[in-house]
This record gives sequence, structure tokens and C-alpha cells, in this order.
Amino acid sequence: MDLKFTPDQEAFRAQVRAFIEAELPADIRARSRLGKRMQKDDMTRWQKILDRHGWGAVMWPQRFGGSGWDVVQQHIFEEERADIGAPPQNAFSLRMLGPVLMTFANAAQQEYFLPRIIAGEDWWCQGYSEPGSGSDLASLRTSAVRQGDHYLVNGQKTWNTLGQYADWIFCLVRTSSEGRPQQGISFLLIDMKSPGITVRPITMLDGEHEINEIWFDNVRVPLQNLVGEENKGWTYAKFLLTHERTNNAGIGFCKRALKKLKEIAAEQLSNGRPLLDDPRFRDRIAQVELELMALEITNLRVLSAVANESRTLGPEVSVLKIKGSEIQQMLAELQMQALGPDALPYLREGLGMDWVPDPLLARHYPPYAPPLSGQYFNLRKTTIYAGSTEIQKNIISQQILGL
Amino acid sequence: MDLKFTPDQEAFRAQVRAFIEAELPADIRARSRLGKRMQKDDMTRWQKILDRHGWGAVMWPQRFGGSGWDVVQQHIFEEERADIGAPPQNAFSLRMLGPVLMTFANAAQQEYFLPRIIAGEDWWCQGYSEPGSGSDLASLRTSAVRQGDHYLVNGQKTWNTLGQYADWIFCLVRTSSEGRPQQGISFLLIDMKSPGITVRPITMLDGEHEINEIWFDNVRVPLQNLVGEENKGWTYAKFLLTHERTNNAGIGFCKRALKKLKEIAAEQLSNGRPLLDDPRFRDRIAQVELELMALEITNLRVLSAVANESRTLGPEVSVLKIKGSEIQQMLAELQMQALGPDALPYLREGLGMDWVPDPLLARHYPPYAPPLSGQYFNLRKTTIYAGSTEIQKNIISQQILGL
Amino acid sequence: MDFNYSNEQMALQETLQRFIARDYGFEQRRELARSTLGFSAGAWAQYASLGLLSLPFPEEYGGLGGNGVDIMLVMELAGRGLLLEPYLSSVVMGGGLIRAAAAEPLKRSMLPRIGAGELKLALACYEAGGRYDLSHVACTAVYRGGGWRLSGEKTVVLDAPSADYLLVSARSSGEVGDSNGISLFLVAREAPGVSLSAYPTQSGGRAADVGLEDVALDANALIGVVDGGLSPVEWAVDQGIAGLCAEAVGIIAALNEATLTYLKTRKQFGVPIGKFQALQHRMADMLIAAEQARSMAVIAAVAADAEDARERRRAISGAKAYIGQAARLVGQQAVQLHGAMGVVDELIVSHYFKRLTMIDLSLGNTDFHLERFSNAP
Amino acid sequence: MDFNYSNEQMALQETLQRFIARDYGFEQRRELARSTLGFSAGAWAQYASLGLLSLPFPEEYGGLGGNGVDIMLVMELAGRGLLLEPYLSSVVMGGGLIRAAAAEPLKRSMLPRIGAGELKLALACYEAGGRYDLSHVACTAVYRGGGWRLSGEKTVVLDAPSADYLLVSARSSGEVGDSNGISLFLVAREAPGVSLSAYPTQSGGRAADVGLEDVALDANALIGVVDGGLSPVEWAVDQGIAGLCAEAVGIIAALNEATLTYLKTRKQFGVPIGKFQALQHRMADMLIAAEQARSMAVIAAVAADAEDARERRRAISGAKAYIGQAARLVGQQAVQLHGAMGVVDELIVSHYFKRLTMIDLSLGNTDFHLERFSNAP
Repeated sequence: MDLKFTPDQEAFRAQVRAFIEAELPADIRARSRLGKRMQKDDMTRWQKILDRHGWGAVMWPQRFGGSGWDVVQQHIFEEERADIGAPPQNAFSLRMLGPVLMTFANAAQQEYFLPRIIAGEDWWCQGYSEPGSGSDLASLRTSAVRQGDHYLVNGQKTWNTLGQYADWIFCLVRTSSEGRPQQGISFLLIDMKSPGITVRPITMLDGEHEINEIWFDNVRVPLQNLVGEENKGWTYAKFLLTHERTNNAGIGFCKRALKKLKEIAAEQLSNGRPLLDDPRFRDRIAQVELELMALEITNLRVLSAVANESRTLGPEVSVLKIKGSEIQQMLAELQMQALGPDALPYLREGLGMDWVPDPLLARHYPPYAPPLSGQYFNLRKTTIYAGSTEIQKNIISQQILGL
Repeated sequence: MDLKFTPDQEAFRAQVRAFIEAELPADIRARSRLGKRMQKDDMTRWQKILDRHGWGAVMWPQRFGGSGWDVVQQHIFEEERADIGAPPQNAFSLRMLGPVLMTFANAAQQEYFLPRIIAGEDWWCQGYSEPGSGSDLASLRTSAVRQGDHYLVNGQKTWNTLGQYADWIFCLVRTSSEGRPQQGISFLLIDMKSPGITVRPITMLDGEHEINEIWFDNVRVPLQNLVGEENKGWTYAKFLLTHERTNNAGIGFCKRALKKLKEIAAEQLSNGRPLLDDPRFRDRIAQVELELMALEITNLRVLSAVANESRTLGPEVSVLKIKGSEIQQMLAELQMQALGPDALPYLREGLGMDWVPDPLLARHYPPYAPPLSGQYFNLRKTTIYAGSTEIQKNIISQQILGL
Repeated sequence: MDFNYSNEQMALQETLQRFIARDYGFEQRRELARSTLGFSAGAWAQYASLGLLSLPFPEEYGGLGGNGVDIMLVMELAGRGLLLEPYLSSVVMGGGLIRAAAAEPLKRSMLPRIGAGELKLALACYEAGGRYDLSHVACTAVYRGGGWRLSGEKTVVLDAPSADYLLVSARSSGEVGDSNGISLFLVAREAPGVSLSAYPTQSGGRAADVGLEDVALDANALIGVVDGGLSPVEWAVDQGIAGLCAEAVGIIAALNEATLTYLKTRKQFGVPIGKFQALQHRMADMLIAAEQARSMAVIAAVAADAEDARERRRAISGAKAYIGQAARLVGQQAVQLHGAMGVVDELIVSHYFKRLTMIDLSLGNTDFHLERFSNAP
Repeated sequence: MDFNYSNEQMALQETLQRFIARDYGFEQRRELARSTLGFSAGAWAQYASLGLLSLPFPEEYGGLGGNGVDIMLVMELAGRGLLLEPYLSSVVMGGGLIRAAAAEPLKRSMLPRIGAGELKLALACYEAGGRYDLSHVACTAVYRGGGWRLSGEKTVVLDAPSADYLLVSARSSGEVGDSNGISLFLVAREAPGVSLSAYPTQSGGRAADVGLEDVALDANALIGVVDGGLSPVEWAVDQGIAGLCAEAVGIIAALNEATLTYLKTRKQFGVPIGKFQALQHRMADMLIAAEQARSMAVIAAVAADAEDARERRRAISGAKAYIGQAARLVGQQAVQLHGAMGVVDELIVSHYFKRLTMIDLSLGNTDFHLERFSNAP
């Protein structure tokens, strides 16, 4: 047992860091450092830069154009990316759809779609949840009816993240009402430019537009856009969910957020003294830092166990998802709390880079302040999406504890 | 709305306090102040003193020999009793059995048993739980079969508190196996001197003997010891449980324990300075003090609502029971934590008054120290007995929230 | 010992409840939050006609002589209705401060006009780097030529944009952080040298940073005694905190009702999600938190009228700290139990949650008041 | 980066597991706790023959050159088996201190005998009024006539009654609380002037207060350098803490297993209580706490071998504080979920719970280490 990275791994880290430092556009870095609004363009530009370097899909095997890195290398890359402030890659394309296509799609689909993802040509979004089907996903009702060489898709998806940017959407649709609800579900790839698709924005509690409702009105989808077998979609869906959760621990994101929290607490003054000197606030930071220290090791223990036993991730990812999402929330809450009264102003303009605050305000209201309260509000979603904490605990009690 | 006590109530408080100060035997007071082991004799002596003064049953109506005090008077008495360190009265006799007899028993039973309780002549214990019937009380199996002028009782009761001292036990027994389990239960009064009763002590986790198993082997119980109707015992049992919980808030006990906690924290030194000066420990005290401040008002709000609407207590006592038991546990835990390393020694002799510690030990190990760790262990029971916290939350969600 | 509202109080409660139900629906409230003013001038006029704006003032100033419990009653409904009007700033803190500390003529001229809704006040008592410390006053007040000159900056002054007058704490002697040497001044928002940088708040209200550049004031702009301004400001802020406690309790109750309804109506896996025991017990925890928080708000409301400042401070800080934690639990869990519906703008749940969060961060957060409570024996 | 045990480690693990299953059942353990000695002399001999008692010592002293992870492995099983033998005091802290700080001849004479089980040590490093502060040393050491004179008192010295030698921190210069001026001495428990007030502990072990009345020692009784005793004592205590962390993790795992079994077997309302979702989610929380605690124990075990003292201290304090809280959660909930069966002496559950509680209170409790962690950048 040894927690030290090998010299090779340390060299790899240096190489990754040097690359990101050199290649990450300054404007993107500044935006992410200050927690400003990220644009699709930021993520696409970065994806293309990574692609040019052969790092477009670090978690994919090489035969699909990935870097074929092991779990530790991926961990190191993620840590450095987050620490420097490079944007995350599109998880829907790379972490969710990618593994499904690599495992269940036919050669033609793999050859067409996978390279376009790595090249940043296609932006994918997810069509899973429906108004009546959240935790109980299998009850979904969006229908796909065969008609000659295509499916006719009708229904409504919701809680769709960043679909307003998407070129494609992967959808769970009902192709049969026979048997258990799980048995009639298929996995379809749908071009967002297809006639009959309407995207309606949903405003989140922080006032931002991040998620959408998507309506399908007689949308024609070619049969060859079916992944795997008809009515076997539930298997692919669950496979995808497990992969979705692998990175929900968000260690890299959290380590960066912890650093930022300490910087804020050192800069914010309480009664003229740094907030970081207040034992009460320092204890709160210490508590979340300890959770994070533990989770980083728990995460690596899980990943290395998976690697040793050369199996795919199991229900243990629920542990990572629960803790990781809680830690993200705690860090955002403490960042907001660190502002004290300065957490009250709501300055949407402040989410843009070009914002110039009133000098009166600017004297005590730092450039990192505007997003913090909104981020705390927004991150309440992390214990709800990708399988709520309650669902994760059901998974643990049934699949791990056997209750 | 007004939180001040009326002049009459303040006068009443002074009168109560003066009486207890004057009449409470010094040895009993010392024992309770230092948290030493209480004897049956202590409680009986105190009960007789109260009785001579006409205060033997402060929560009973006058027509049954009680003081007929209102809820605020009872609250004041309980507060002063606990603060000065008078022992609690036997709750099984006065809080549990008493109300059942007054409400459901016949005149003969009332005339015989109630005065003996007030006079401290009979010590009652409870025969409810069985090895297989804890939270699911209605599944109890101890049987009572009619045979001429008596019942023949067979079975086993457990988690019986202080039954080793008892003259009588009130028992739930099964007199019928027809219909729902609740329908075949009867409420019997059994003389502990009856042949066929065996009391087996159970050692608690603190090493003390407080609870027992009680075995009934063909015990003959006269028919006239049946309370109310045969097979109607479940109604009486639930009525009793509600009354049992009324005082589970234990406000008086907790206020005394909080005072003691602050005294200990002021006396214990950390790195040469009073522990009370450590902001971290003081915060912990503050948190439990706030819970207690709130619960005292919540308790009075419930009691006064009940008084206004002249009804009996409902499911809202579950709120008091949950919070009250948690606060008792927190206070005991902090008292133990305040000792630091001195919480480690296990000195049973120290639970007696006559114990003289080794001078080496005595120089840093105060007389109040020996019971504290054991008390923390022991009070884990408060969230388990009288309806566990989980059961209380079921009651709240079903009977208050309608879920 | 009495926990009942008087008949007058219950009548007031019903009137206000009717008003909110009729004129202050969620949609109207969202419109108001987006408007330039940020609240409803019409509602303000109605409050005046209902007597709310003169509720805490003595009869001789046209008031109703209400006490802390009356304010609790109003603020609890202000929470339930997410009312945006500057009641706390103008009536409870501002008007209260005039009543408690101002000279007789000023009281006679201002309190009736506040009560009539003709005049609004805001309390400017915090500064950069002081966080929640009321003695952290760097803004200077210099007596010159029979009048005062104020210079400095006050931060995040709640409801300043709509206020006619600001009550400003400034340092007339001593160092930043000293309890003595703070004086209190009445400053017209339009006065020369006063500049505002206004913005909305995260919970829909309005606030501003206030710049004071050599602002000239008459001698009678001084409220109370020279150098003795801190304790009246502390008193006023404590009145405000008691009000915030009641507001939070109103929101907590409303959130619990909304969540309970959602648990009973939202179906997953073929049953209402309220059938799942884990959620039932969570809801039970929220109910317990609500009951305990209500008890603390009562303690704060009664303590707000206390003579003894130490007693008042301790009880009110304790209430703010306790309710801050209860509000956090209920707010976060109400959102969680609503699932995705809890994090969207179109349901009131997220607005209640955001308001609870901002209440905690206003007039001293949980940590600040926990310390103030635990430091007081 | 590697989370696997070596083959040797797994072999050691299996041997110890077999020993506990065969020779250290719950009933035997209770008997031992009640015995005069308070542990099993036979077990101690077996540990010696298994090499456990020389595990952390270098080969040149007849040891196996084990590291922090080896100790973690042993202590985790010591927790699971609730072992009563003074392994931590004698081998990990005492022997470790001799190895780290003593002069060559002493090492050569003592370490093999400790490894052979012929010699037991106890660390006397706490005093009245100091709580967990290792620099709070009032006990005096005076150099006179070529030797040392020790006077003072050490409190709650774990495993002192069975120890042949005590390692005593005493003040050779400076004031109580100074980091400098503390020296470390090897004192025979039987030496003239040494008196013990012995007692059992709440978790079945043995401890004593130690009185030192003008105890005369040779010059070579000094361990390490004069006035420089604090850092080796801190090092030894940190080794002990890492061991306690592993012990706690072993108990947490065992408690979770016991509770899970109980949830599956105990029936109420006609079903196993493990069918109730509220209890399922509680059990899930306990599992998560166990996984996180295990990760912290790994961090502590690795940090125990760290060169840099600040790095070691921070990691080990963090682990103790985190595991203290995880142990509290799991201990209290294991008792709660066992209902009345959780609060009786006859089940192992309550003994696990009591041991976890005492682990928190040993060598610095959660608050003490949380502060030490949060004060270290």
C-alpha cells in the first residue's frame, strides 16, 4: 500500500500541467477562475485544442481514438485541468454517450459519431427525464413508432442540460408497452435540427438558463439511429448512468473550490481581521477539507479495485456520488458565507467578463463575488440530478447491503 | 402572548422551592447532585415526605387525592425538584398507571390502589415489552387464561425497569387470539409476590442493574385485577403511552444537567485554562442550550394548547419526546467530553457515596466524575425506550402529517 | 405565561392574510421584484391604512403602541407572502430608532408621517471590512460651524434606494472598532454629497452602497447623544433581527406546507412519494425544526421589548443562530424533496429557499450570533 | 499509488484473524477484562511468536522492519477482536519511542526483549490540568550528582499497571506549557519513589495515575537529548493515534456487519426491520462513514512514516478528528438500530460502542485534533 505517485506519474503530471498552462486560452482561464459564465464556444475551443494534441477523449480506449489512460492518469489530468481552470469537457458526449456507443453501437455508428465527438464537431445532450418520470425513469412515455425506414417520435423530455447548444440528443423512448415498463424502452440518437423539435428554456433558481424542456412533435428519426436492439434500451441506460456517476465525485473541481475558498476567507475581513483567523469559520473549512481528503482516497480505492479486478464500476459509485455532491454543495455554501453581507447583492451583469462595477461597490465587492450566491443556489441540483441522494441510498441498501 | 410567570406563579415557585429545600433529606440531595446511585429507599422516603405535605401526586386531580395543579404549576414543581436535586417520583406508578386507573378502572380498584401509590406503599413496574415484541408491541404473547375466579398467566416480559424493587406490576397480556393482534390484549394488575414470578436481572452497558426479565409460570391473578374490559387493553395501553411521553421532554432534568455541564466546564482545565474558555466547547454547550431553550417553550406551548382546548395530549408529544431525549443525550455526552482523559477510568465504587478515592487520583479526578461516562452510555436508551425515535417519527408522519 | 394572540392580533392577522391572498400572489410578487421600485407602492399605502406602518409607535405619535409580539405576527406573514416592501427597514428599525433615540420634536414630526406611509427610512450601519460588527465604523462625523460633516461609505444598506432618509452611524471620536465615539445621524438621501450605488438583492429586495462626501448636516440631524450612538443602533438591529426571525418562521411553515403537499401529490413508482419512510422521517424532522424555530421566534419577540440590553442581546442572538440553522435544514430539504421542481424559478419553493438564505446572511449570520450568544454567560 | 496489501501482509492478517476467531471470543474477552491482569498473558506470548511484538522494529534489533501500514493492519484486527493487550502502549508507542530516540546500547538491550514479549512499556506523557497538551509538563527532572531526580504526577497512563518500564516526560527547564525544556526518561515501574493508583478503563483496559517522589535515575535513563523530549513524544503519540485510527476502523466495520445482520434477522410488524427505508438509508450512511473513515486511516498510516513532522501531524490529527466523528455516528446508530439489544452488556455491540467512545477520548479527542488540523495551514 502506497499513496505516493510513481516518478512516471509525476512526470506525466508535469507534462499535463505544462500543456494546459501553454494551450489554455487566457480568456477562458480568467472566466473559470472568477466563476463567470462559460460559453459553448469556450468548451468547443478547448475540446478542439485537446483533440489536436490527441487528448480529446482521455477516458476512451485508443482503438476508439481515446488516450487510453489508466484511472490514475485520468485522475491526474482531471486534477490539473480543474486546478488551472480549463473548462470541463462535454460529459454527455464523452462520459455518457461515448461508452454506450463503444459498447453497444454498430460499427457504422461508432465510425461516424465517435470521431466527431473527439473533434468537438458534435455537441450532445441527454433526453432521459420526463415531467412524470424523474427517479422513476422507467415510467417514461415519449413514444417512437416504426414507420417504414424511420421512427416517428412524440413526447416531451425535461431537465435537459445545455440542450440549447446541442447538435444531437440521445433519447430514451418507448417502443413497446408490453411487459414491465423497463422492457419497452429503446435508445435513439436524434438530430436536433430535425423538424418537429421545440426547445423551451427553463430558468433555474439562480436566474440562469441551463436546462430545457424539449418537445417532440412527429419527429422523423432514421431507423439506423437506433442503438443496439429495440426494446433493450434500459440496459444501455443503466450502463450509462453508472458511467455518469463515476466523475460525480468531482475531486478535481472540489480541490480547486477548496483552494478558492481559502483564498476568499484569507481576503475577506471580519471586524478588520481575516475571516480565516476566525476559529469557527476555519473549523467549517477544516471539516469539508477532511471530507474531501477522505473522498479522494475513497475514489482512488474504488477505481484501483475496479482496475485490479478488471471489471466495470458497480454500485460503489453511489458512495462517491453522494459524498462528492455534498462536498461541492458545502464548498459553495462556505464561499457564499465567506462574503457575509456582500452575498446579498444580485448582480447578473457581474457574471460577464466585461462588467465594470460602480467604484463605490468595487471598493469592497471583489470580482469573484457576483457568482457565489447563485452558485450555492444552483448546486443544490447536485444531490438531485444523476440519481438523487435518496436514489443512491436505495441503490446502496439494495445492491451493496442486500436489504 | 406573554412568557412571564404571573406573581401568583412566582409565589408558588418560591413556596415549592422553600418546601423542597427544607424537607429534602441532605443525603438524598448529595447523591443526586453528584449523580451517585439512587436507592429505592431514597425515592420512597421522598414520596412519603411529599405525601405528608399533600403533594404526593401533583399531576392528579384532587378527587383522586392529587394536588390538582395546572400544567404550569406542574412545570414549576418539576423544574424546582430537578434543580434542587430531589429524586423523581416513580413514573410507572404516578404518570403511567395512575391515569389509566383514574380513567378506566372500577371504583374498588381506584379506592384500593391510588391512595397506596400516593402514600408510597406500593412500588409499581411495567410489564409491556417482550423479547419478540418491542416496537411492534401488539404482537405480545404472554397469555392469561381464565380459570374460575382467576387468570393463569404464562410468558415472559423484558426491559422491565426497576422491577427488582416492585410490589406490583401492570401487565399487557393476551386473553384472545381472535381478530387483529390488538384486539386480544388485556390490562392486568399482578402482585409481584405471587408464586411463579421470577425476576432475572439484565446488566446494562454501563455495568449497572436497572432492568430485568420477568418470567410468569402459571401465575394466578384474581379476576378483579383486570382493568376495564377484557380484550380492551390495547386502548388503555396506548392511552398510557401518551401519558408516559408527556414528561419525556424532561425539561427540569435537562436544565439541571446544563447547569452542571457549565460548572464542570468551568472547573475542568485545558492546557491550564478553563475548558469553558475554549470557543469550540462553548459552542457545543451553546447549541444544546439553544435546543433546550426552544424545547421549554415548545413544551409549554403544547401543554397550554392542550389546556385551552381541554383535550388530552395527542401525537404532538412525539415532538417533545424526540427532542427531549436527544437533548438529554447531548448533555450527558458533553459532560463526559468535558472530562477529557479523566472520562477513561471505570470506578464503580465511585457510584457510592462512601467511596474515598486514592489521594493520587483525587488530586485531579473530582467526585462528580465517576458516573459521567456510564451516564452517557446509559442514556442511549432514551431514544430507544418509550417508543423509539423512529417510532415517534412514524407517529408524526402518520398522525400529524397524514402521510 | 400565555401563548395566545389577543382578539386584536387575530383580527390583524386575518386582514393581512386576506390581503396577501388577494393582492400579493406569487406572480404579482415576481412582477414587483422585477420592477424598478422593487416593491408595491400600492401595498405600502394599504399597510398604512391597515395601521401596520404605525403599529409599533406610541399612541401620542399616532401609533398603535404595538409590542414585539405584534411585529412577530406581521413579519411571519411577511415571510409567508414573501412581501418585498421595506417594512423592517422603515418601520421596525428606522421608525423604531427614531422613537427610541430621537429628540421629541423629531419624533412628533416623523413618526406620524412614517405611519402614514409618507416617509421611508433605511439604516446604514455596516461598513466594508466590518462584516457584521456594528462598532466597525470608519465613516467620520466632524462638528464644524454649528453643524456636522459626514464622510465615508456604508455598505449593503437594505432598502436605501427607496428611503427618504438614511440613519447613518458615523465616528465622532475614537478608533474603528471602539464602542464609544459612534454617533447617529439623520441624512436625507437626496442631500448633497450623498451618492448611491443601488442593486437588487438575491431575494428580490433592493439595497445600495452609500457614499458620503463631506455631507453637511444641521446640529439637529444628530439622533441621541454624541458618541453614544452604538447602543441605540444595537437596539434597532435587535428589533430587526427579531423581525427576521419571525419572517423566517413564516417561510419555514409555508415551505413545510408546500413540501407536504408535494409529497402527497407527486407520484413515482406508482405511489405518492410521501409513502417512502425515508421522506416521511425527513418531513418529521422539518416539522420538529419548525416547531422549535417558532418557539425561538417567540423568545426573540418577547426579548425585543426587554429593558435589560444584555438579556435582550443574548436571547435575540440565540434565536437568530438557532433559526438560521433550522431555516437551513428546512430550506435545503424542501428543495431536495421537491427534486428538480425545487431548483426552478417558476415555483415559489426556490424563492422561499433563497429568502431564508438571505435572512441568515442579514444583520449577522448564524456564526456571528452563535458567538455572541455563547460569549454571553 | 497502490492500495493492495503485500502477500506477507495478507498472510499476517489471516494468522491474526484465525487467532482471534479461535482464542479470543467475546466470552473469553469478557473474562479477561474482569481478570486482575486485564488481558491475556498467553495471547501476549502468541503475539511474540507471531512476530507482532517486533513488527515495527528494524531487522538489526530482531524486528521485521514493518511500517505504518503493517501497524494499521494489526490494529484494525485489534479493534475487530477488541483485543485488550497493551500492544499500542508497549510496541507502537513505547518500543517505537525507544527505537526513535534512545541511545544505541539501550535499543540493543530493549527492543529484542520487547519483541520477545519479555518487556512491556507504557508512555506517561499527560498531567492534570493539561488535558491533551503534551507540553503541559509540571513533573520536574533535576540533574544532581551524576543522575536525575524526578518528582511529580502523571495521569491516566494507559497500561501502566502491567508495564515494566514507564517512559516519562518531565520538565528539565522552562515553564509548564513550554515546548522546550521537556526531557524523556526511562523509569522502572518498581523503582523506589514510584507509586501507582491503578484502575480499569471504561473499555476494559487498565490504566493508572503515577506518582513520582524524588525518583533517582542514572544519567543513562535519559532518552534522547536534554530539554528535547517533546518532539519524540509527539512522534510516539502520533504513532499511537494512527494505530487508534485503524483500531476504530476495525470496530466500525465490525459494528456495521453486526447491525446489518440484525436488520436482516430482527422482525417487527411481520417483516425484517431492514425492510424499512429509514433504517436502510441510515445503514447506507454508516457504510459511507466506514469507507471514508477507512480512507482516513490509510492516510494516517502512511503519514505515520512521514519525514516531515508538520505534514505528519496535520494528516494524523485530521484522521483522528474525522474518524472520531465517523465512529460517533456509527457507534451511536449501531446501538440505536439494535434497540434495547444495543444497550445491554451481554451483546458485543455495546462493547464496541464503548471502545469507540474511549478511542475518541484517548490521545486527544475530536475537538483537540480538529483544532490542531485547522490551525495547520
